[in-house]
Amino acid sequence: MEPMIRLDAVSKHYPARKGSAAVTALSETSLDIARGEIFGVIGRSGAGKSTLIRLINLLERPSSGRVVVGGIDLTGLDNSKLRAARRQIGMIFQHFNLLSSRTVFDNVALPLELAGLSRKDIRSKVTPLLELVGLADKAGRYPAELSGGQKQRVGIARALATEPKVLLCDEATSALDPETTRSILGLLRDINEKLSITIVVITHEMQVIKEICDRVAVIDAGAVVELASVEQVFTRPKTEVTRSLLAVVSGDELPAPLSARLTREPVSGSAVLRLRFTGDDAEAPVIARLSRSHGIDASILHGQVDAIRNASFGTLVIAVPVSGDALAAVIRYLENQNVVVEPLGYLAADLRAAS
Amino acid sequence: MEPMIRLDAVSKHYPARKGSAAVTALSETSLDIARGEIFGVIGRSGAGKSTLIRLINLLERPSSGRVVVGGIDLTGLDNSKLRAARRQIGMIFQHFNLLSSRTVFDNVALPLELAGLSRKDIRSKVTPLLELVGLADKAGRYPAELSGGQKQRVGIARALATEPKVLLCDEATSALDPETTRSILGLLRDINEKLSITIVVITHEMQVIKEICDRVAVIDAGAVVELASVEQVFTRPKTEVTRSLLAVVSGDELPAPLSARLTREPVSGSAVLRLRFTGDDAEAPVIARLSRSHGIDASILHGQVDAIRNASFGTLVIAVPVSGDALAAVIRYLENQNVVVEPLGYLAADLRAAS
Amino acid sequence: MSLLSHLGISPQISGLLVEATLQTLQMTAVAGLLGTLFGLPLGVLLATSGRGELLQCVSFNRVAGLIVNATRSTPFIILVVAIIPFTRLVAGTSIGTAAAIVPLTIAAVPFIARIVETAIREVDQGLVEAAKAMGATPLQIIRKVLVPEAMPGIVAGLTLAIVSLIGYSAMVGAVGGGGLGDLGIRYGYQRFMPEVMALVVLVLIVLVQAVQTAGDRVARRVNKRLRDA
Amino acid sequence: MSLLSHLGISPQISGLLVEATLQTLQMTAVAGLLGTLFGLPLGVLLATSGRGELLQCVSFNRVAGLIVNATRSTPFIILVVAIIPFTRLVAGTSIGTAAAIVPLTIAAVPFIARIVETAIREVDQGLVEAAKAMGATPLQIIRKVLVPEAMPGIVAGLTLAIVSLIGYSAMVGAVGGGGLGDLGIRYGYQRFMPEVMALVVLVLIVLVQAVQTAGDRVARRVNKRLRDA
Amino acid sequence: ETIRGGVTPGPHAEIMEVVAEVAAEEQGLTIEILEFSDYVIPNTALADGELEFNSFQHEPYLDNQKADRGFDIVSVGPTVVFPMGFYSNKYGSFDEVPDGATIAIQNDPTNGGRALLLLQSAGLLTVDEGAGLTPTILDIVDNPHNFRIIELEAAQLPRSLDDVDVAAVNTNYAVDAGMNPAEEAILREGAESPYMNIIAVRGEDADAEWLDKLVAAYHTDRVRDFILERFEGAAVPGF
Ligand SMILES: Nc1ncnc2c1ncn2[C@@H]1O[C@H](COP(=O)(O)OP(=O)(O)OP(=O)(O)O)[C@@H](O)[C@H]1O
Ligand SMILES: Nc1ncnc2c1ncn2[C@@H]1O[C@H](COP(=O)(O)OP(=O)(O)OP(=O)(O)O)[C@@H](O)[C@H]1O
Ligand SMILES: [Mg+2]
Ligand SMILES: [Mg+2]
Repeated sequence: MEPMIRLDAVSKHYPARKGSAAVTALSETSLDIARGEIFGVIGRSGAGKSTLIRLINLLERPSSGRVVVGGIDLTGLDNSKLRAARRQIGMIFQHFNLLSSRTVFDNVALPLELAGLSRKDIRSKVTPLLELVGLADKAGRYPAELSGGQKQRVGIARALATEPKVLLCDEATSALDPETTRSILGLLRDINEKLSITIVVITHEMQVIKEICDRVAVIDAGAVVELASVEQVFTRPKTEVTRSLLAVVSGDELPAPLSARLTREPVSGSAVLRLRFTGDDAEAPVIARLSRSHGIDASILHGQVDAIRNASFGTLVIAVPVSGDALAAVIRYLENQNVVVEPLGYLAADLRAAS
Repeated sequence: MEPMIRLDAVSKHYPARKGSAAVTALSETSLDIARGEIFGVIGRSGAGKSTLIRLINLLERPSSGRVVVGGIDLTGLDNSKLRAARRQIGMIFQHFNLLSSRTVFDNVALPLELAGLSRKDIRSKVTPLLELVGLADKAGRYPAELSGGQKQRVGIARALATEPKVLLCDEATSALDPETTRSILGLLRDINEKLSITIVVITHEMQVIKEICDRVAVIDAGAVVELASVEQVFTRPKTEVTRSLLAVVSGDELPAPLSARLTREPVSGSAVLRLRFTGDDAEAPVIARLSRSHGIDASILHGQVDAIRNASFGTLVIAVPVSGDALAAVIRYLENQNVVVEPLGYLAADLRAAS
Repeated sequence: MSLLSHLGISPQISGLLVEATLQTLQMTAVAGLLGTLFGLPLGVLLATSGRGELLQCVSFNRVAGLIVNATRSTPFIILVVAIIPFTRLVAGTSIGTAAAIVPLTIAAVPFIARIVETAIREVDQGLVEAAKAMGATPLQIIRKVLVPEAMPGIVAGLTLAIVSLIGYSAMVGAVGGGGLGDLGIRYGYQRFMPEVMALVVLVLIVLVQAVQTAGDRVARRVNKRLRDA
Repeated sequence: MSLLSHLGISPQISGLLVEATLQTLQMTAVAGLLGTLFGLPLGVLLATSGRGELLQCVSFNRVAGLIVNATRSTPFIILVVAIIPFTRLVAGTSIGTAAAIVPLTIAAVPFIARIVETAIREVDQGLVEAAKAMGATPLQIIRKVLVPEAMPGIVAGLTLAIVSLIGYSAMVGAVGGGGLGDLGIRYGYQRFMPEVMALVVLVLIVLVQAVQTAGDRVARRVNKRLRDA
Repeated sequence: ETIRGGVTPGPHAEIMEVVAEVAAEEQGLTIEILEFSDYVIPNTALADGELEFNSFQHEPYLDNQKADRGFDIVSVGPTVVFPMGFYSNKYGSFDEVPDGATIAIQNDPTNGGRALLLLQSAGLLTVDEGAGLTPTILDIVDNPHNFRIIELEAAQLPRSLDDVDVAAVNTNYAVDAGMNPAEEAILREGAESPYMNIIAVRGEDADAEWLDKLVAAYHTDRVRDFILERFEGAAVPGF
């Protein structure tokens, strides 16, 4: 099937300026996003994510390359055709871009007005949308009177108002609390499923990617360094950047109090191991079996076990009260169970009194 | 010891307006924040967090109540004294508020210029700060040429430039990727420890609270509904709001694929239990002991085990291939181990082939 | 009127004063209105036709800019004379208050256009981008985004323009336009009657003060950007 | 000059033209500069002394507003006469180009003040808040935040003011100020020498065009808000 | 019957107000007075049919305008003469005025040329004969005393006396400004001035019925008395 969005060797350069070198915000990037897909984009701050998403609706003209949306080469369109194409593409801006002169209601109504709907039709669309994003009571307020998250929700409602075929979200939930984020993500998933809208999601919150994306691209310094299904990227990240971005969500990062207690040198106490599960194996009763087969009490010090779509993945940091050959045997046993094992250090016995 | 920040029955009301009811952004709130503390504020979007933090440096005048910072009642100060007091309070704004007419360097230099430092002193302070936030190469750029996260980092550097005694952070990392967030948090913790700066942190990212805060207040609809140490709030949330905000980080929320597989009715297969550990017990080898004592293979389906300061806490969702009386015995055993057990449902055996 | 006579102002003079006030009001109102009617769109076009702008049309921008500058640089009396045939066409006559409105309007248009241009240029480009992303036509962007968002600036500018018009209208004495400024010049300046001059200036100040106050109020009303609006 | 004589312009006239151009340049430059020097701070004060503003001082705001309005509403020629003693004090005489600069400046100050006021009011309040949070004094906020951020608007406004001054300077013929406008009126218009009029208007257009182009360029230069600056 | 007449502010306007009263009472003729702060528009407006007559200029000026612009306008009767004088706050007579002194004259062609011719008649400078009755400072061919001649607006001249050595002032302005022409002028026009102001109409209206009524109303004792009383010799009736 033809992709909904295709970037074809797209580059974007910003010229040098007195005291500042030139910037290549995006270099020779090619990308296909399928119809009905929810596509995530992650990357460090300044990597080129916003540039990428702004190229899709041609808010940023590429320095070179083609942008094809819905089979139409946008880069080759005249203004009026480009406008028609853009009407099918909704966008939620990183900085909201709400009209200060319009109330919440009228901001959401704007794209509908532009599309020429009647006052009555507009009302019948805007009111439920405001309910949906929890701003029904703010309909008559101006943006200056809203909290950050409320502004963001206005931007979301506005982008959804025209029921676009493609939705571009530039950190659409960064100003929202986790609860509101969940409800907005539910909303996005809903419209994605019901109307098979294609959604591109830039976010810094890996939870968001995990929760709604099908595939994810990792951008670094203006280039796509990794692109695969979310399961794959989350469970088998290929690059250092990705691993670093996912650290929190994958449990790769040890909590400070724990890492402070670890010693490099073997001490009488426990050995600390990091176990990494992916796919179906994640749900195998590894700890239980280890404990029974080796007769040891493995404690879980830290960890995350999670599911993405239909794949599970996780990391557990466990302490096993063995050392030397016994430890080697434990590691061997675990590796045979399809678990990636990484020894992290040792934990002194006196501190482990509770176990 | 006298608190660094004290809010004393502070309220903030916004008047009604045609079509919009009056808003009580904060009602009769009292709060003490100790010297050198990192204090978190969480709450739903629109709860009143920004209002609260803006009251601390009197950017928002309270409708009633007193604001005392460093022993000085700000509400009673004349303008010149208030300015002197504010010079000790740094602020990172939710919407950055960078001067468009100044380069990155000059934006960070602004508070130093205001304090009357020489060009040379300014340079010697700004340059390392820019390095620290990773913007050394953007020193000569204007805000309009920066990405969202870069702007935010300029705001952070600017707030730190004068080495204030109190630092107010209104979603200071919401536009940053997890990696950059970590490094910024490290920076904040550093200055907190070295200079014993008092920091107030508003954030939607519970990871941030977990990582650096000592205490956290939960605000809902303009009132503080919960206030305790982070350990306490994270491990024993008292209100529905808090639980909901913490759902992701506490592992309370089941991943959609998992919850889809659960059935209410007992089926032949496994029972699914949620185990909640808190404090030192979190590290007890509960799963291992359960497996050995009852001879069952408990698999971990989902879960988070984490540490805050010196307390561990966590949630594990496990599947135990037992039912009826055996299940009841398992639950009894776990509860005896100081674990809170919540049966969630059942998982059909065919789907558990992998175990 | 009786107040004036108490001040030693003859009934003739006070009659003239009333008439002149009405003339000034008429000229300013009509020229202000017409000037806005033409100046607003012209200003919008000036702001949006430049290189890289919404309605990019550099040649139009050049020509329009030149015409605006030419009109602005021509001394008023020369303008008045130059457009007499046009004035007659429009007003049926080239003299009197009604006729004076024509050159006043023509002087007001480029002034207002420049002011509107400045205000429009101040609008946050992010908002224009948002509208573009929605597929808005340039006309829609102008009507729904640029003009409403520039409104506080436009209102302040129009206030400036109307006050300037009140000042300008003093020059229409050349074509018998009348009005307060002309009255002040004719009696106060040329006939050396300082009390008339003072009176005229007083009325003018009251007028300008009223316009300014009203303008400030409207500008504040249309400004929704302040947290404590 | 030889070009002019080719056009049938007598050497006397071309001499006058050169002199008038210099006079206009001198008057506009000096009055523009002095007008900015006084108008800029006055405009800043007008914008910041209102209720709830930075330097809140409502009575100053009222009085300053009144004086500005009074000056703006007084017909120029009446202003000229009214301030003759002051002009004489400053310029040593009340007639001639140097003297004409005084009323021109006095007319320019309130105009520029209003323009600056408008531009300052457009500055994002969030930036003022940020500066306040840093403990900036009102003066620092003005110098470091308000004025630099309002710069594009101020520059555009000053351009408008200078062009207006060129127009205004045509009126100083009354006090022998000379300049292009006056030359055009007296020779071109009153003595019916259309070629002088055309020439004067041409020079004026070139002048205004130059001012406008320079102003536009500076305004674009100081505007750092555009993504594609 | 209503006719429209153009005048300039000042004496012409004041006199015409009286004429209008007389015309209404005695001739049944209604005169609508329009004041122009300009010396060109009243003629163009007349030529274009927007006025029936005007009364603001002297004969030499009209002739000059007709030559320049080809108006079909004719003079139909004399009105008043405003003798012009030179005044000084510093010198009692022209003999005392030093070489290189600054002399201010009117900046309008009606009066400026006249002031130059008055200076010429006193033997103080010479203007080009070809310039006729409306010479400008460009027409000065000989200026033995090196006077610096500057041009100001007529009404400004009395106000400039502190800044210049000598100024030409129309007598009406001199009177209004509180000066005494008979005693203070250091140089005055004679009574037999060629600068007689006139009523002017379009050529086609030279025989109009209202014209007789207008002229008759102007040339009444009542108007004459008003002029003499109001202007105290600064305006001399020419009828
Ligand atoms: N100027 C104002 N006029 C009216 N209501 C206002 C004004 N400023 C804030 N509010 C309201 O006060 C409430 C609290 O706002 P505040 O900005 O403190 O929320 P917040 O907790 O920071 O939310 P967020 O997480 O979305 O930033 C909101 O409902 C908001 O709409
Ligand atoms: N107008 C511009 N001129 C110069 N450089 C620019 C301009 N716009 C963007 N850049 C640079 O391009 C790079 C990519 O910017 P972009 O906004 O795409 O980053 P991003 O990945 O969205 O970052 P963030 O997560 O911080 O929003 C950045 O280094 C930025 O500084
Ligand atoms: Mg971005
Ligand atoms: Mg907030």
